[in-house]
Amino acid sequence: MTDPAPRPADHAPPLPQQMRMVEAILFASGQPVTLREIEARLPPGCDPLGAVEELRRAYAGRGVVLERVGDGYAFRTAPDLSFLMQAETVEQRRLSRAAIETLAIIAYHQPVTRAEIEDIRGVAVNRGTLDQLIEMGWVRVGRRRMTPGRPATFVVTEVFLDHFGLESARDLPGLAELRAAGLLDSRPVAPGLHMPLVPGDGDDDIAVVHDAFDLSKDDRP
Amino acid sequence: MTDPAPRPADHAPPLPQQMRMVEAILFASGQPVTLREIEARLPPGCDPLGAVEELRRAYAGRGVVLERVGDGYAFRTAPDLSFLMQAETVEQRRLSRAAIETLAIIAYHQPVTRAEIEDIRGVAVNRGTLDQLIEMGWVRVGRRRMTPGRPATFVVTEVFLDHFGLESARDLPGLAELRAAGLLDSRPVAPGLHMPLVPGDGDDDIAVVHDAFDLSKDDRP
Amino acid sequence: MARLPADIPYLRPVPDADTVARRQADELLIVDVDGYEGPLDLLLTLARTQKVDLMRISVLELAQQYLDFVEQARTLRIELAADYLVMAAWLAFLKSRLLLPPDPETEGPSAEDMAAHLAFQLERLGAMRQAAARLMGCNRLGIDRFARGMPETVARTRRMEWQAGLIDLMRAYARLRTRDEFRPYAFDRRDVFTMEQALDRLRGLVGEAADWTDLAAYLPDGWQSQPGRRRSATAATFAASLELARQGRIELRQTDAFAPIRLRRKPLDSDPP
Repeated sequence: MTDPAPRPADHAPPLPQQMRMVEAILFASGQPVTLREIEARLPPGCDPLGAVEELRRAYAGRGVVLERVGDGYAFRTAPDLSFLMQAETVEQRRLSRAAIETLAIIAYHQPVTRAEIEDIRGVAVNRGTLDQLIEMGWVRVGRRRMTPGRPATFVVTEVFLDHFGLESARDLPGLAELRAAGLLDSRPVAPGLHMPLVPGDGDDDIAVVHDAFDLSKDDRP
Repeated sequence: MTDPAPRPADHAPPLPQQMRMVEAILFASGQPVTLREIEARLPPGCDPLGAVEELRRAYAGRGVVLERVGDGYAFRTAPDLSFLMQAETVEQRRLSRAAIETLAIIAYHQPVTRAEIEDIRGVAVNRGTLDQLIEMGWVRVGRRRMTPGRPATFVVTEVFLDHFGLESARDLPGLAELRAAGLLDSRPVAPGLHMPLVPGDGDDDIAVVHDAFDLSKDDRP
Repeated sequence: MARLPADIPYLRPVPDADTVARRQADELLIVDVDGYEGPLDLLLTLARTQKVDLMRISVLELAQQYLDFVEQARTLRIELAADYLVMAAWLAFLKSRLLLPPDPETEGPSAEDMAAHLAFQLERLGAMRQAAARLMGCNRLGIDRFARGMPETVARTRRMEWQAGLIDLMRAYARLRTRDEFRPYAFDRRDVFTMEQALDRLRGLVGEAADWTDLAAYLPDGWQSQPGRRRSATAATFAASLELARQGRIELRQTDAFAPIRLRRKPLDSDPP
């Protein structure tokens, strides 16, 4: 630009319009834009620095701020709102059969040792199953049993009671009530019809092992 | 946890702060964000619709405006400033005349079956034309029509609305006049009235011939 | 590629000059015919030359225009796609119906209805063309309006929420505590030989039994040594032999209580007495 420079005010759009232009340019640009670039894109006679500074003031304290980045300018999320740039997706999963059975035993028999849980379930309790329940906050380690080996016991937590809408673990319905509620719809097989059984517990063992593997994997976020 | 839920207003941030948050969320996204998504990211008890609408008013007439797109919202530069945006202008994929007409018919007549599109255009719809529109994300398959053969219908998407700057399909230009003139009526055509449409369903040979016609001329803007 | 000017939609007359020019002109003509997107498009172009509202178009005149077009193409040895010819036939039919006094015997829509519908179709196609143009004239993203150039990525974290209800818990416990009370009914089919199996087997074998044979000889392999399997196979084979005897295919004989049961096929007429 040679002198005598054209008098800007004569031809240039008014400042609010210049601010609109700068706003749009900075918004749409894929990288910070320098004053020189802004000037090249604005109509002749504009005042890029004045428009940028005015715009910067207008955005002060808002959700988006106009920042100086290197020798350019760019819009950025206000630093205090960066937590909004995280989205949490909640994934709902059903508990494995091993986990829910273990949980049920702890709830009904607490405090209960691992050996006792295994005795009731009839299969080994995988460490991962208990870990999962503890990590979920539904089960915690209670006092050690005063027996040889001083084994740890497990109890359910307040979080558990909260989730299941119970005041205390004593509120869990007993077997008789379960039967009355139709949850134990057992029709004992008439003795005469009883056929020799193929022992089926082996399957259960395998199932438990699989569950445990799944859980140990899936727990990682 | 049943009654009484905590009163949202007690804990939610004040409206200007909610507006800042919505502003940050929408500014950060290249695509429209739905109210539901906004709500999921705001602290509990906020009023996303109120904040969005307030924000929209605040941005009216600025260089960047808050647009409503279907169920979502997005910031876009004001259309009158497009002349500043040569640097950002995206090379648009050239659409054939057949594709543009098919798109318009889907937009104005949706949900519309392929047979209906062919009836309006008087030529077979090339499979590639629909595929292209679907691939661009402007058209998707809607519900099947509950008529013999249960034909698929086609509808336009939110990406379409966003691209053409429409709040909803009701805002298509000239829609009201077309409807008033009865030109959008889907009138079941009596067999004898119908003028001949040679190519049948999926008649690829003929479709290819038509496509060749399209290409010979429509690639020019 | 030039479409024909809207007000002269006919094929261009071929200059009777040298052959090269003629060939070039011919090629141009072919291109021009191809320039129409089907017969309806051609009709719409022809209709526009009438310079009246499409709903008040003279369909009779339009039909004639179209037929002239097709005739001209034919004299220029231009091959028209089949659908152009089908349309020509239909329009010729429509034209004749429009010209003749209505025949009260004729079923179906009247010629006027057909003409009105054609006019409607042309108007609708024209309207959609216009709508398409207006649509493309909207403020388009990436041309007139622009999205944020530096979108910020939203960090997604996944949180697992475990679902389990009180019912699940109680069911699980009930299942464990009553496991010894009942077992699912399981029927072991491995060691059971059914009567159907025995019948199938016996039918195939008795044809050979012209002489009295011990039933025990018909037990299948693998079912003879183990007592349980032998019992099942014997019972099934015996029941099957009763069925075949009832059908008159075999005869049974037992000389004494607990004596072996023997069978033979029913003697045929051809057998020696």
